[in-house]
Amino acid sequence: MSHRLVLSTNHAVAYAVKSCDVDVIAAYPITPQTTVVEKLSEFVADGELDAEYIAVESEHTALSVVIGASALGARTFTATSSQGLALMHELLFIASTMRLPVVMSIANRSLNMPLNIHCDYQDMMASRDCGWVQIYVSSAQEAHDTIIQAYRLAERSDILVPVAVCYDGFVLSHTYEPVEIREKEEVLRFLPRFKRPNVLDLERPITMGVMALPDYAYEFKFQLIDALTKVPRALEEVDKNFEEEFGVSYGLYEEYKAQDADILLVTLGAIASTAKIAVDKLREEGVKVGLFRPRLYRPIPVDVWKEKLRSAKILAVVDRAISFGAIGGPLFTDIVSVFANESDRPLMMDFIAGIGGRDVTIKELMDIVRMSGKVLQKGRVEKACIYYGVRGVEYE
Amino acid sequence: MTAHIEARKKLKAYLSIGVLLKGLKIEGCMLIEVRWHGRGGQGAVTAAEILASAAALEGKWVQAFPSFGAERRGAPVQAYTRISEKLILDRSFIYEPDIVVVLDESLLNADRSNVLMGLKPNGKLVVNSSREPHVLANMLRFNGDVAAVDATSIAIEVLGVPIVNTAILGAVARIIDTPRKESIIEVMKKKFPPTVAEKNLKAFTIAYDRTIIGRL
Amino acid sequence: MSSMFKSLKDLPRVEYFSAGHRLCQGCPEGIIARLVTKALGPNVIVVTPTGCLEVSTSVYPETAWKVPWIHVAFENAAAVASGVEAGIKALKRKKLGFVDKKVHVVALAGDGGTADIGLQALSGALERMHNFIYVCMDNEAYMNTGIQRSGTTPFKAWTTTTPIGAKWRGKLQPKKDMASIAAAHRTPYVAVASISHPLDFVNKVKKASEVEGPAYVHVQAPCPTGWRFDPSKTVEVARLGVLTGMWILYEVEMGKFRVTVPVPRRKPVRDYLMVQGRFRHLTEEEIAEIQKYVDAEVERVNKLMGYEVIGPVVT
Amino acid sequence: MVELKKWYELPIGCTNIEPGSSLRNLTASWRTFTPVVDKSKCTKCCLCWVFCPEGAIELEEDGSIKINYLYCKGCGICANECPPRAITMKR
Repeated sequence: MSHRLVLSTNHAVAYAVKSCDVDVIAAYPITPQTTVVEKLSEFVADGELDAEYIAVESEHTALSVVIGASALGARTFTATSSQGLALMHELLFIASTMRLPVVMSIANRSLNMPLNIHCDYQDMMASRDCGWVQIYVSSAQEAHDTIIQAYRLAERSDILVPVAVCYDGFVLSHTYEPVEIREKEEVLRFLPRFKRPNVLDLERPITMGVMALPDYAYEFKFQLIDALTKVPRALEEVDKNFEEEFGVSYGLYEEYKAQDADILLVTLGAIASTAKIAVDKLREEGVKVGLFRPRLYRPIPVDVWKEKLRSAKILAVVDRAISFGAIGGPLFTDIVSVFANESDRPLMMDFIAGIGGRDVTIKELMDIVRMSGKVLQKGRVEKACIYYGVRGVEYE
Repeated sequence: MTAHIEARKKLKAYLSIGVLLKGLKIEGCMLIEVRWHGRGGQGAVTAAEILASAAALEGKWVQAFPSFGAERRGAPVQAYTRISEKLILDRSFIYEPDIVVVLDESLLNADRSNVLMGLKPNGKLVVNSSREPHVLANMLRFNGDVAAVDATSIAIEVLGVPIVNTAILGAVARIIDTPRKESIIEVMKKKFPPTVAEKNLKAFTIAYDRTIIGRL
Repeated sequence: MSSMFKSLKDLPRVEYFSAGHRLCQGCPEGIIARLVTKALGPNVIVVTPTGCLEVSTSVYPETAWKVPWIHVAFENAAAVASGVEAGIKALKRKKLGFVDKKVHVVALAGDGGTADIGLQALSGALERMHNFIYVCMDNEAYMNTGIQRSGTTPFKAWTTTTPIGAKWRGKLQPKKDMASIAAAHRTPYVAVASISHPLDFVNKVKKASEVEGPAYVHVQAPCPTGWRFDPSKTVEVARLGVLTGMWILYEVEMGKFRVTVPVPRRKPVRDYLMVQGRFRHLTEEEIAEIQKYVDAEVERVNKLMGYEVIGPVVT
Repeated sequence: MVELKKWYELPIGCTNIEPGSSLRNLTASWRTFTPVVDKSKCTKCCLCWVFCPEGAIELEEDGSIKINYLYCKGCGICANECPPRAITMKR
């Protein structure tokens, strides 16, 4: 029987990891992720979870330990934030190209400097090319369920790609809300164990992590490129199976009043939740606005984004990360790339907001929509990227 | 189709309209927003979470979250609770609370403007203080209901330490309709180990009884 | 211990580390990899960080390894080994794999990956008491990238980043004492070994595999390419290291220090230094200075042992 | 020219599933000097077998040695270390 608890997203993640019966957890404390692994260490200490909990001496080692255990065929978990993720950087690429189905939760936090413990997506966005499946969630329940989906997806024999489940530091990580806990028995029915090919095995002693020269390196990397192209469909299948088992599904994206929208807010994670209220309020005023929240961010489900975003007249992207020196934030530049060869495409604007944990309010989101509306009236984007809310910056 | 899938489908239907429990009516758009002011170590975050959990027991949608800087023990901290009949989508901070709870009276002097900031004119104020509500209201020039209780004395008396969160919850329970006192008690019983729960429940009950409500 | 090798002939004939690898002519790492795997047998998982051994044995489409082997990165061999060890434990307990099998996890790393960039990961793994063996093959510089100084490069040795110039004369600082660092972690078993004493070496590896918890074996790996000597002299140079007292063979078992190969009559350090091109620049004064360091170290070790286990220099 | 494998023909995850496949790489081509054994002098001490970095010296049942010239790189450690000098390096 399932039961419902009021949990922080961090704890909701820990409960999911417990239900997934992971074998090895290695982690290093970093705000705002820490309470995930505190909770997991409690579960292990109390005998509620039969796993090896390795309290390592750095995030670099956390992911290294997890890679070693995963190479053996163990089900593994780690969690981090910010500088910790940056410290893991080289290993992110190694885990994906070694095709290890590691699952990691990331309570997104700004990167130094200035030192800041609060939310933005700079940490994961700086690693967005690392070949991991990257899913951004917008509630504790979704985080809980997505961890379970992540293992099912990562461990599929046609995928074998690590998965990062990302959620806003503090804004989600430390927010308590009702979560329906998926029990281990049900989860394991959804998530059976199977023997993975190419693991460290005494009977079949393989060499892992080879060196490849120019004659083979590209082909090895292409294997990952190919696996990633299969992810969107695979995640849809996983999501469908999840719905059959648990009655809830999330899809590759979420849309809200988007069908007939002229102005489409496009944003990830927690902001997308608040944005629904902004959409409702503006709809009451007669503004034809909607919301599109990508859930699967990497690999980009290109066809889906194209189809869903094309019908709007202007896209108001809200980016919670900066791409220094680029023409806009990461989400914006990704969307631009999706429409690179399309003549029929909406106007696009980027609003960089919520940096360093700056609150993004309903009022501000409404303001962003109104600014986009004015640009739409002009029919021409003069300034694609607005660093929204920076004191001393003039927008118009 | 197995029974559990059937049950899940039903649940999904409820979830889709934002109602958590079967049979619950949607009564308009009730939303209570509470802001807690305390000092690091007094348990403001836990109090915010207990209140939310208690409301969840009554089938409400809830949110409880802290506002962390890099605060340490003793530094002023804030926490927030939202209680609603509908799924709570707003993930921004609370700027216009219905209820403000002050866990440490000294914050009124040190941080008065912060404490009262945005509090709705018909809102309610709960203060850990040995002063009369009308004295506090006068001092703060606040026109709404004020609930006062000397939670520090109660905490020291019952728990032996000035951790006032469970005591102040007694005062909150007096001034708020949702959640009910019984729900708060149930959550506290589950949350703490038995001996700890017993003491905290005692502090809660004493505070509930001693709370005085008044206004200007 | 009864399971020790009495003679080198007791070592298995089977090779777990195949010929056809691309290590330099006369490379001691080939000897070390063969001996370590022979000492431990087939139930072993080898972790190797980035370095000479890794790039010379795993270039696709060929591998020299006949036992399960993994390379992840440069600085994390001990961390990956920790994960492998933890994974084995968990899978065994849950009956998902390795049931009823004693599996040895061994990290085979160079000095850069151990004493410099990998020190943090190693320290963590030793402190957490993972049940694994860490073998550091100390060739005293970054040989894979072309002979750059490392923390274990000895005093006054030439490398490409400690050149002989008007102001510098090789490395300005003494060698980092990795074995003592490992021992300071209260590691149950720490040993210093040499390929010139193969029976002593394989028995140290064997002992390392039998302790509960981590074991650290530091083995000298004279590099013909980087130390500038003829490839046929690899073992000879190693032996001179032992015979001059530059490389004292000992073990620290549960904190108890013991020299395993006594040297009753010591050769002067000059005999060790002068066969290597990396020390060719040394003046008589500098050799005397190094001799003084070694004498002091010998005195320290003899004090620890309580008797003269390493004798005086006899020319 | 050997035909190189296509991406889908490679083992998944940067692995090599052919243990000991380095045996395909005949390192004899690295050799300048060749070790030659004088069996009459060999005392079957097996040190050359122990010290060969290539594993190119095989130990026979009776303890005598056989050099596998397909892999010997000609480093000369065996000749240098052989106590009775039973191995000599020849051009």
